[in-house]
Amino acid sequence: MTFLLRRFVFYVVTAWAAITLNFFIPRMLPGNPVQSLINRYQGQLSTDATQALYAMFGLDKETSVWQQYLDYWGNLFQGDFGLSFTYFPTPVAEVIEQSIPWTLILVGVSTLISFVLGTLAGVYIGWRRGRWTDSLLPVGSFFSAIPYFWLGLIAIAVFAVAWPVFPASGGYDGAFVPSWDADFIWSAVYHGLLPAVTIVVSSVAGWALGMRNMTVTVSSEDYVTVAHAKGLKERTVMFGYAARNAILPNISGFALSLGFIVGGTLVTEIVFSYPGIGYVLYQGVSSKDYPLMQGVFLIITLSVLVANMLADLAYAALDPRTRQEG
Amino acid sequence: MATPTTVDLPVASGEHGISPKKGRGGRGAWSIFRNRKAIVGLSILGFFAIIAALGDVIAPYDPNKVSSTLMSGPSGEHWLGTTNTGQDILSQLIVGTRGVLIVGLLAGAIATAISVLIGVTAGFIGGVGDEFLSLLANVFLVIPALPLIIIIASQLPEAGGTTVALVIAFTGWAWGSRIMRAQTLSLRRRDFVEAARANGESLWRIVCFEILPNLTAIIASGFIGTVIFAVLSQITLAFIGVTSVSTWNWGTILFWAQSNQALAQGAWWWFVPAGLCIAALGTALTLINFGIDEFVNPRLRTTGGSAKAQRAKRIRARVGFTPVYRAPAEKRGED
Amino acid sequence: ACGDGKTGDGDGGAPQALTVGMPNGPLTNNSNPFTPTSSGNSLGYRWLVYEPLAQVNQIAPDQAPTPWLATAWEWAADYKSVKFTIRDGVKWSDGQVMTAEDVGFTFTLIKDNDAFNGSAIPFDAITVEGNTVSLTFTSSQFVNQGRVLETMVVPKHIWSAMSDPTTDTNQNPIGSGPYTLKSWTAQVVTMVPRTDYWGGQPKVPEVRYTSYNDNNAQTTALASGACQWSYVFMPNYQDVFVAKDKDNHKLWFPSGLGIHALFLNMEKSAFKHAALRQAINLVIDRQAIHVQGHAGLYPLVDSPTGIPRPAGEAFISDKYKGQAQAVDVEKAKTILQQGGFTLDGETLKDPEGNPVTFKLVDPAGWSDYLADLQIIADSVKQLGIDATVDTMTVDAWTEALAVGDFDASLHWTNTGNTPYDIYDCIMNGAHLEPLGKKASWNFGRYRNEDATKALNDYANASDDATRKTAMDLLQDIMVEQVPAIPLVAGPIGAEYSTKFWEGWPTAEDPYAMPQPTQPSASMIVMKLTPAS
Amino acid sequence: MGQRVNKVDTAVTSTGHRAAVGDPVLEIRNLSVDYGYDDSAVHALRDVSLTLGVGEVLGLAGESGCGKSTLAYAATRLLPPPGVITGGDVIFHSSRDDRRLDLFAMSDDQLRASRWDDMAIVFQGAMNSLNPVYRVGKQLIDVMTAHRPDRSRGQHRARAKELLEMVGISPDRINSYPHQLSGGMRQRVMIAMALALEPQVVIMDEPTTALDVVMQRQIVEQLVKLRNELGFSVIFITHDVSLLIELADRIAIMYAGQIIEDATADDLYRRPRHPYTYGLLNSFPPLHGPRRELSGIPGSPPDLTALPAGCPFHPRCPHAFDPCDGKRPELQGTGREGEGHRQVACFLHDGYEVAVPGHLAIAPKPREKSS
Amino acid sequence: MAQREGPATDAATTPTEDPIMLEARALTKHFPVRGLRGRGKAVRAVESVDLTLRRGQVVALVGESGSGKSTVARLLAQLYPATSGQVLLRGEPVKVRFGRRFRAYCRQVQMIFQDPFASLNPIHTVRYVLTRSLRIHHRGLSKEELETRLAGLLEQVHLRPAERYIDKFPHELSGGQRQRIAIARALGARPTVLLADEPVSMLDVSIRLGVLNLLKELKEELDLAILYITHDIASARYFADRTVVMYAGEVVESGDSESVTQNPAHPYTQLLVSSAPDPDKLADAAERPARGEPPSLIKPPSGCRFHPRCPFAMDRCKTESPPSLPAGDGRVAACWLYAEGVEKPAGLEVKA
Ligand SMILES: Nc1ncnc2c1ncn2[C@@H]1O[C@H](COP(=O)(O)OP(=O)(O)OP(=O)(O)O)[C@@H](O)[C@H]1O
Ligand SMILES: Nc1ncnc2c1ncn2[C@@H]1O[C@H](COP(=O)(O)OP(=O)(O)OP(=O)(O)O)[C@@H](O)[C@H]1O
Ligand SMILES: [Mg+2]
Ligand SMILES: [Mg+2]
Ligand code: NI
Repeated sequence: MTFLLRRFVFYVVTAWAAITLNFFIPRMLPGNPVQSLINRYQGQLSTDATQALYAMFGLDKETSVWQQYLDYWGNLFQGDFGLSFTYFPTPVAEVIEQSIPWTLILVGVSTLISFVLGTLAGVYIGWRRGRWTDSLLPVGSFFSAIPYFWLGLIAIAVFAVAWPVFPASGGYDGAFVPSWDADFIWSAVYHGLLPAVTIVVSSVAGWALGMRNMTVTVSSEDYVTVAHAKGLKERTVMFGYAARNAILPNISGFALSLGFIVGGTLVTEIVFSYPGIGYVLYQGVSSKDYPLMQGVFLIITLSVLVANMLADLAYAALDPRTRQEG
Repeated sequence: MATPTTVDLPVASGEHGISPKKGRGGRGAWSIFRNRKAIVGLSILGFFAIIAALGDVIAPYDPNKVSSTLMSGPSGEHWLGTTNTGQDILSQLIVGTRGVLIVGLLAGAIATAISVLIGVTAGFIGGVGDEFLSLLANVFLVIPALPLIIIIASQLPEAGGTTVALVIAFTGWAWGSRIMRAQTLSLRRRDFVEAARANGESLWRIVCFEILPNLTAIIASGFIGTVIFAVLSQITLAFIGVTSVSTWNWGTILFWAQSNQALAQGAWWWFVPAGLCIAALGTALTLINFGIDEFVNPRLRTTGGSAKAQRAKRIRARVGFTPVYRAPAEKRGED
Repeated sequence: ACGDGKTGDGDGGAPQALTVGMPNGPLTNNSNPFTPTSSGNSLGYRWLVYEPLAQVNQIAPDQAPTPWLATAWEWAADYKSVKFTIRDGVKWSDGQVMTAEDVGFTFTLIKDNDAFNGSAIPFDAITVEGNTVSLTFTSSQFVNQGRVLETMVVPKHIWSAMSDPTTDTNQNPIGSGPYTLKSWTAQVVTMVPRTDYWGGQPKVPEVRYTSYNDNNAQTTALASGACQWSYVFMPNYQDVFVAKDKDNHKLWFPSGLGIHALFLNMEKSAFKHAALRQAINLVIDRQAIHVQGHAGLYPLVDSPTGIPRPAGEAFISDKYKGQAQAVDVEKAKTILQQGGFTLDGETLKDPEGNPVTFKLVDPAGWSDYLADLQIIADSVKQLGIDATVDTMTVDAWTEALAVGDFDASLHWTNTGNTPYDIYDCIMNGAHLEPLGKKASWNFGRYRNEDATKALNDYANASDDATRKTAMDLLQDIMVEQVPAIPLVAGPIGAEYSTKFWEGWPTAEDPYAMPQPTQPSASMIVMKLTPAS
Repeated sequence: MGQRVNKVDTAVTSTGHRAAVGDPVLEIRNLSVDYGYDDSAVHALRDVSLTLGVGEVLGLAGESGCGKSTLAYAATRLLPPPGVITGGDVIFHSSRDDRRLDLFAMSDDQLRASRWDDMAIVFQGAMNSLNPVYRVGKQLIDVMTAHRPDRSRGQHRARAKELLEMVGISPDRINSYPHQLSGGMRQRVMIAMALALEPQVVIMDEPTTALDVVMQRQIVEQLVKLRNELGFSVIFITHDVSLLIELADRIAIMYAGQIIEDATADDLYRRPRHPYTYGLLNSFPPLHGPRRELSGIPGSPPDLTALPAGCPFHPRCPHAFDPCDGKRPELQGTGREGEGHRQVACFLHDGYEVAVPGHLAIAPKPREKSS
Repeated sequence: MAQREGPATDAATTPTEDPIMLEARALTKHFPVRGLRGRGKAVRAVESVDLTLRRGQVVALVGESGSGKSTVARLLAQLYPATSGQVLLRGEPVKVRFGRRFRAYCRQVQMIFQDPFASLNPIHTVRYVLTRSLRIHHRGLSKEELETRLAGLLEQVHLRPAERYIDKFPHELSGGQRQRIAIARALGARPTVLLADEPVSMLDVSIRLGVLNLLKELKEELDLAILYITHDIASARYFADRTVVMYAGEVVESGDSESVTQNPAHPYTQLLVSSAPDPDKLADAAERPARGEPPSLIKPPSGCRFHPRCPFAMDRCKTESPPSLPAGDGRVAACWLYAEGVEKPAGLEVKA
């Protein structure tokens, strides 16, 4: 189990690094949340409120950095990320709790769909290499080069403004109170469709390309030829032999590039005003809400880490060579 | 195996089993320029490079210049229309090219330098040092780069081009370093490295003259990859407005378009061209990387020009069922 | 959250819900009316629950405030004390009766919690007697009288039970207002009318507050009719909003007594010469700034005194009544010449012989401000001045302004019940700090004893005549010295739709501030009637 | 694919007679193979003809790159792109049920059905021939389920264990993954798999080159034993001629995409006819017997993309003479009595009036030679 | 009898007494096993190996794959540090890893690798490869000198004319030519000892002989001491003066090549010899004595490492590791069968 143990060490270290990094970032950087709140109101909030806000946010106290670091860890273990400034005095944990299901569903589902679709398409194109399907490659690279947010903008312009079949923003219809009833779920799905499609469209090509290359590479392995020689069905050879092996590097690639993917999808939320964690991060960033930024960043990192762990487990399950070693 | 690594790519062509084609003098890196995808990619990149170099000269207007033609669509006067303050969008696009390319290339260069340094060192020294450096790289890989960049960039007092490039480079080197490490590791075990050592070559010479040159393609591909990442990140940052929006780049244009609700006003000319430019540049870079991939991994090479020959002869090449092509009678037996 | 009919047309003649929106992004369930970050505050629904002692109309400060929870009030001549008479027959939404006790408690609450004392009112003694409440202050509150009157009242029986009112999220707000909170979700807050409201039965059967994530989304919602009342900046409102339903889509952006002005740093560059400031003031195309920079939404400030009209009409001295500034390049050039400036070819040189150049800075991303700066840079070219526009991060900019490390920058002033706030922010010597030290206002480091004295006089005078003299003097200084260049007024505006509900405040009937997040919200909602 | 179905009848026909030992089971006729589709294609095989008899072990030897693997792959139509078969036929005669299969005319499905059942192949890189992600048992069983769907899983499993035992691997290894086996074991698993359906022909492409001699010996012995028991025919490819001489009944020597000599093992070893064969035999130092001087073969192997005109061996041939650089010699019988089907492609034996060197000497072939 | 016991024994076998160039004494190499499960364990790749290389003599090192042949060569080339034991160059113990002293050592001892396709960097021309070799070991060569030396090297390895090869990349050369370049590179240092690690096993049969003959010629010309590693015992007979047989990291037999190959003493050597393909062998060769697979080197069998496969194994073999024992003909074998008082089983007679 050396492989899993190594991975475990890796997770622990990454988690520690992310948490510590998270602690230091706001402290190393300049900025003032009170001022940004004032700026947000541009004159409608009296400057006299400044003092009130300092008092309210508790920014008038001083403790040593080390003490803060220890407190930070202590709080973290209690799931306490502090109070958000933007949503003062709501605890950051609550803000995140409110937004994370949206992201998990939108980003999780669409990333998964795009991974699965892309992988299947990649296997197919790679398997039929040298045929017209190869001409999809440049098209694919074009789509994978489009920034998520821009595609989102176009999607909104076309499908929400010019030809309004989809809502332009939000996670569900304002007429509903979130609950598990059919209307609400339908509304949520309906609102999530356009951003999800955007994510899928702009990321599916990347997976397809990677998988195609791996399939091509693996297809010329001896064992694939042997599988043909054995007279197995084409489907068996394609999936059981070629794709089954080609997917391994793709899975570890999937795990490791999750960090990148999540980054890209968060911007989609901003464009679609989707009530997810990406949008919350954006809010935190624009109003210097350190506790919020920290909390969101930490959650994102930890989710990526968890997703990574799942991908690793999948990898270990799929590749017997990692299971037994030494 | 520390972690599932990416494919071990063969280092260079011309090895046992791949018969070197006749008439191709040398196996120089230039042969990549024979790859059609790479050529297309390089042409597009070259086009943007020229625009970036000449930006100020060829832009029809000062991109900041306000005029009284407000929010007008493409016309003879303003080919790509104007903004709500009457600025010329084409000029912004042209002038903005430089910012995009410089930040992209700078970030790419710095990140590649870091990744080569860390990746090659890790791969070469092995042992505890390798474990540590790989761990570092993996940590950086897993930590979501874009949110981190957004946070750092948004909090910096001066988020100009260089700063952004530095931040992107600092967060974006890990992927390249992983690949570099895997490659170095496989190279280090190659006989020619051992042979050079047995011949008395010094360590640094082995690294610089035996290993690094063999990594050129991988380094180039890593560089291109980072440039793509850098360009997209930079544009995203500009778009959400956390970096300086007064230096023109394509992201800035989109930022202004978005904050002035170009969409709602139907001003497609404001946000479509910049997006297309990003996609075109990204495609160009991706295509170049395809070229490099195919150069490094000969299995990926599409049979190239022979695709035409295949079609002409109605041959359907595939694994497992070799096509039988019987030439028309008069051509047979000519050998 | 828009436009799929669920909020739109109802069945038959049943009255429609009123949908209110603000572009403030997702919010958290917090109805604490004192916290600026609460959803109640951000969306403005706190004003349907909590009510002020009196309604102060900031867009018509000369109007007498409308008695609301206080039926009468009486300021001492020195404005150091006030006595409120509290309305009878007001019930909290939980059925309890509102008394003067509650009012006294509220003031004490504000006095005791700095975090609640957003206007920094220097309370002294608070006494409750029968149905009256008396307050004393440590200084004259003439310029703050509106802020005192606008104090909203919270029930003592609820708030005294809170362990820490500053962090309490008050998720079940109990107030005296016409509506109560029915449900709260991150996107929609639903308010329903009370039946025992002292002011009568509200006609709007439901008010829904939606938070849109950004201006784009808000604009789209307004345009589609999904949202019927909002305050959002929209470029080209004619096309994107009004044109979508010409009959019903209306907007009114009246000014309050706060402006956006170009602050000039007199400690640096040639701005120490009044001639230069005057000249620049004369060449700036305010119309362009109003239209191009602020999409016609921020009201034009064309009085040379910098006082927005019509809100400040009453304060403008006779000398400047009816005057409007217009671009006059020739006059500007003359002034410069007289001031010792010379034109060297295309370049303007100051009396010391240095070419006049300066940088206009504002935070990156503040598109309206930056557009203004562009226009200004363009305008001053006519004088031979080379001005460039530069951006910074918000933090750097805030810092730069505070320590005086800038040439010229567009910034807002406070908004008050009198033009005092405007002048105070621009030229009060009390705010003066040397370069390098942080100043809270008077970023331009304008030094004028007379101005400082006039401001003091105005705030502390015990008679109107003294105040008038001081105000006239301040206006003179503003016009002659141009310590900052006023550009546009801060609007207290709103977009609204008359499709289902009528009775909105308009330019013709400016009975209240139209913005949904102002205290007058409950007054407006009470005035709405179904569209005919 | 649709058009091919029409050819069913011509692809599979019944020959109508039972095969006997010595009858051909696999006939390769004038097989030509190119790598590449256009004019710059490499002609890797040119007009190669080879017949494998029932129960025979046919050795195929030659230098690296001469086309041995290409022949094996092409004959089974497993040649990867850009390989293309440009001519010839491969005919399989089933000695069990009188089928005659034209491998190049069969549809994909027919081919799939015939593969492994009639003809199994063990590849050069047998180390990599096992799918790393499946247990060897599964890989043994999946070929059986594909071809013998009527039997139960249990039966397949029992058979798989039996097969492993047959090649000398403990049956409990059935649950091992390939990476848990040593190179020799993997090789034997491949051999077991090749025999799973009791095919009539087994093609083995350098099955032992990557192993050391002890292991090679074990595997070869096992193979001989199994062949004797099961009676299949083998094409054994290697560049180790001395191994072939020990193992094979008949040996074909290839050079530059052609077969240049085809004879029984003994004949070939004792009386090589082609100068290349002679040189090849003289490149191996003998382990026993007198230490003789080794001549080897001068020069280096040819480049298939730039073959010399005429006999491809002539630049290295010590006996090259007039026609060698102009004309390509054909593979034909030597015509000598008692040499049976022996064939050689060399002008020294083609009736030219030259002094044939002693070690290659044979009686000149009569001009009117038939066959 | 082990060579360690002094040159006296050697004197008996090789009367010509060439000076010893390189010697290994009780050379041992354990590779630590990485990872948590293998903590404290090691691959015992080479265990107490003695070896003597004399000037002008070829010593063949044979053994099956994984028996530690390459490891011995690398230890001798000082590419690995030895776990224990000594390497002596001209009688002087040496232990170098880096820097100038390492260079000085490789000037004397050069190595040739198995695979000429892998041991030449595909990006460097022949000129670069050879120039480096010359420059490293002979500083301050003038341009002209360098050119003549380059040409000389190529001549030496029979790549004539030199100009035709000097600017080629490895992929433009055939396998035999590449291996010649590798040899030329080694010769560039003007070594006295050449360690050839399976120098022909990756080459085509027809060109193997050329390279072996070249090495033979060079040995005679330059009086080199050559260690020839191979698993082809026939070529050891052809090329080497002495043959040393290794099994699982240990030397099991050594002696002059002819007698080791014709008349193997150790059961393992017998297995090796009988396994080698031999066209002259009678078709009905007897059932081979030993089977099975080489042992794990992490947990090698106790006693004689060959005992699990040995058809003659005795109880003693399972517990005690046999020392090198004389086996007639001036040969030594590490096998208890050659201990005094042991009755030789049938089939193990060492033919006279
Ligand atoms: N994909 C390809 N493209 C072009 N030429 C090829 C290709 N594959 C093989 N060849 C050429 O075809 C010839 C025959 O190759 P093949 O693999 O059949 O040789 P072989 O006799 O099996 O050699 P080895 O002993 O090394 O296995 C070689 O010269 C080789 O260079
Ligand atoms: N760097 C290393 N780390 C760990 N183990 C090693 C290392 N190098 C060699 N070994 C092990 O040491 C043993 C001897 O290896 P070596 O390469 O010396 O064998 P060999 O006799 O040269 O084999 P071959 O004939 O295959 O080249 C093998 O079991 C090998 O796995
Ligand atoms: Mg082959
Ligand atoms: Mg070795
Ligand atoms: Ni080979």
